[in-house]
Amino acid sequence: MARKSPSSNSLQVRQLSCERDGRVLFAGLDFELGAGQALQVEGANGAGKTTLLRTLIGSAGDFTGEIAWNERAFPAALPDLRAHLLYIGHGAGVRRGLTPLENLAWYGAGRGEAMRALEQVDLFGFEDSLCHQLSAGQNRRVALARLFLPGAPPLWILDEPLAALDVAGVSALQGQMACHLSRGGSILFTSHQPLALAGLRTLNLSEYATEEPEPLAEEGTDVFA
Amino acid sequence: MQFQFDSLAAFLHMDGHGTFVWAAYGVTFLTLTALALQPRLQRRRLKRELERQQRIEARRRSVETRRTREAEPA
Amino acid sequence: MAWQWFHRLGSPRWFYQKTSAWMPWLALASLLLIGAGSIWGLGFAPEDAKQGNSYRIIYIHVPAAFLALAGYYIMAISGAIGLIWKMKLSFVVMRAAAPIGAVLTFIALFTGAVWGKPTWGTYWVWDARITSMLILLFLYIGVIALSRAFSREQVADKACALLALVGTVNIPIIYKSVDWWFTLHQPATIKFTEKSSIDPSMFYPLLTMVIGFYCLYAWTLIAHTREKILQREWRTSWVQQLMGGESATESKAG
Amino acid sequence: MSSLEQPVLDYTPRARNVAGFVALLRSELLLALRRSADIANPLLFFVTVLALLPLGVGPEPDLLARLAPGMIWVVALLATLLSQESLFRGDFEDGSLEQLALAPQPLYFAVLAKVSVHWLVTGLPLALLSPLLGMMLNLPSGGYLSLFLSLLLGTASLSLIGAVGAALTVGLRRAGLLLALIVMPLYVPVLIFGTGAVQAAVDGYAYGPQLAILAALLAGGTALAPLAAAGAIRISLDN
Repeated sequence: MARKSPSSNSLQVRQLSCERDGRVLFAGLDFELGAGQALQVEGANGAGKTTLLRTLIGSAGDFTGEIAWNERAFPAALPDLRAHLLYIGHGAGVRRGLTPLENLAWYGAGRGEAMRALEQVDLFGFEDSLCHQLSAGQNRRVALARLFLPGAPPLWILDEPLAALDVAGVSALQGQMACHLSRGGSILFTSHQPLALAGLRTLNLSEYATEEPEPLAEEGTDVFA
Repeated sequence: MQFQFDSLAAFLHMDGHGTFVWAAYGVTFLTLTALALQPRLQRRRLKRELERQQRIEARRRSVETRRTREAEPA
Repeated sequence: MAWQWFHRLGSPRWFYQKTSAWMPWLALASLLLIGAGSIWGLGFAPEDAKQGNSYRIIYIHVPAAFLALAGYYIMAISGAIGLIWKMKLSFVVMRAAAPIGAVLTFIALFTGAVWGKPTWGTYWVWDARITSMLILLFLYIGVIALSRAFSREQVADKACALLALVGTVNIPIIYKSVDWWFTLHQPATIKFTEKSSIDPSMFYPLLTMVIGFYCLYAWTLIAHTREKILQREWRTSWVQQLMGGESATESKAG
Repeated sequence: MSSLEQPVLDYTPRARNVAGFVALLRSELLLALRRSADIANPLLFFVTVLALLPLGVGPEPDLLARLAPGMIWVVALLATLLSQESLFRGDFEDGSLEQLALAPQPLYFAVLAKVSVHWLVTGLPLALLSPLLGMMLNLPSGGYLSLFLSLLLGTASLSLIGAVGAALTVGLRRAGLLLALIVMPLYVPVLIFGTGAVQAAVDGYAYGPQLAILAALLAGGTALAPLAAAGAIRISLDN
């Protein structure tokens, strides 16, 4: 599985502002995520954490400002970013009708790699049972098993990855994240729990929220964004 | 070009087809006027909605000012 | 200059102010044209040799049928502009055009049915034109139902725009297949609104009515769009000013 | 069919679209075969409704013979519509539809794979079962082959058009009725030429042209419908 050297990948965000249902969630957001860096996005519920992540992967439509991947701006750079992206959103992305092994094969993993990955997320013995028989927590761990596959893509964008994990699971995930960073990968994730990762930067989205929902703009929204 | 019917009654009767013709014209113009007046109704509903919004805003702001005033002397 | 105009067209406030001036003239024009056309058609145009006076319904049936179909294309085109250039204003125009088009299709169907009674003795005739018009009504109802189903306006706009585009691609196919189906089961009676060479004395009132209906359509579409703009932009200061100002004048006048 | 060897969301730049499509087709088929209820429901609906027809209109053979082509086709259309809603719903709820939308392979192939499996699981069995229903409704002997062929081609177009409706309403909760409302007008041409083919065969005329038009509708649908459905999926995901 040849892959471009991960060290060169970088995601830059300049003066990003996202709007949802006519309300500006945050504005003037700037940050950069280079190789080997991790960024934790915090903020109150409704501050737009999920909207930020979905905007970065191109699922959410309208934003103002600039997002660049390897110095190429969106939307031209979007396909390239997606080719190097591993995204785990609220929905686990695990198909209920398949077994964990088949799900991981669906994501391009060999049988042996998948078995080892499932072991590390404490799903040993559940490899061949159908996912709709597993609990929601177990299904999320099947999704997280994708992080333990050897050929995982360099850029990880994870929405609340620690939600369904017990203490052992959290430490295993922390270890895997650290290993990914050491190999030059980059991680952007949202979480309420603090995570002990070397060089972890945090970003509080509430600081970028517009103070109080004052009317959008004198001129009205310039819709021709 | 001159008026086709000799009297108003004949005009209404239209040798038997009058009911159909006037029914068609009546319903058409009724629906069209209803369609044309609809924006005016929506405008009135929006104004009531805005006033209700401003009243809620005003009440919320007054509650906040009262709460901050109570907090200060403590 | 054209590009700049197109860009400014995107701002709802600019559209609202610009159209305030046009509205009275457009309303006047449509009232005059429709008034004159119907009086002309009802009273002064000669009656039809075969159908007698019942054919006078043509002066509202044909314009309504024209606009019902044209209205769908107008809705689909404004939806497409919204999807391609992400212009919210054109989405608003699309959402306003849907109910207007549906009402016009209903009028076309109703007047067609009432016209069918004296001509064929039954209200409903499975004629090619009328059947295609019925399917067009279902297409409109589909778009309106979809627009009501979403909680978020932005998603509803895009979904309706896409459905309208899919509908536009299918309309010619539907019309042709219904025509084929009608000729297959051709009853012995004459075709409903055949394009027989209509002589001038009937053509001019019809032309006046068609132009009048187009003006009325434009006026109604702009009026509905303006209302929807106010509903969507109620948070902005220019709308609250406008509404505030209006209630002030009303309270003064009331 | 034990397990999937071929990776579906292959991240290496060399991911070939066709390989992705074949792997997706296989995983969809695997999923569909495991949900056997989804296969049986449309067929049971098809048989029971057509069995009710004589109870409704009376058992006279010549009346049933006149009604048979149209009724079989209308009920087949309703049966496909019935099973259309679940096309994307399962994947939408567990998040794999979003993963498909993010995959390097274009969404067109994912939709095409899903629709082909949906056709294999509902359209094909309906077409295979239709001669049996034809006998039940006293369909004249000339019409059986054209019934089978027209349903074979027609149900594929119905699945494709229905996929657009399913994609538009996947984000909504009770979308069954809305889906029917949206796609019903779009089904009209397929229904007209489908029943036309069977009627022509029954009356002893050549039904080749009708089948040709059905095939043309299918070709147009295969090219355009997945694109519209892919666009609709991206819109619904943003809900």
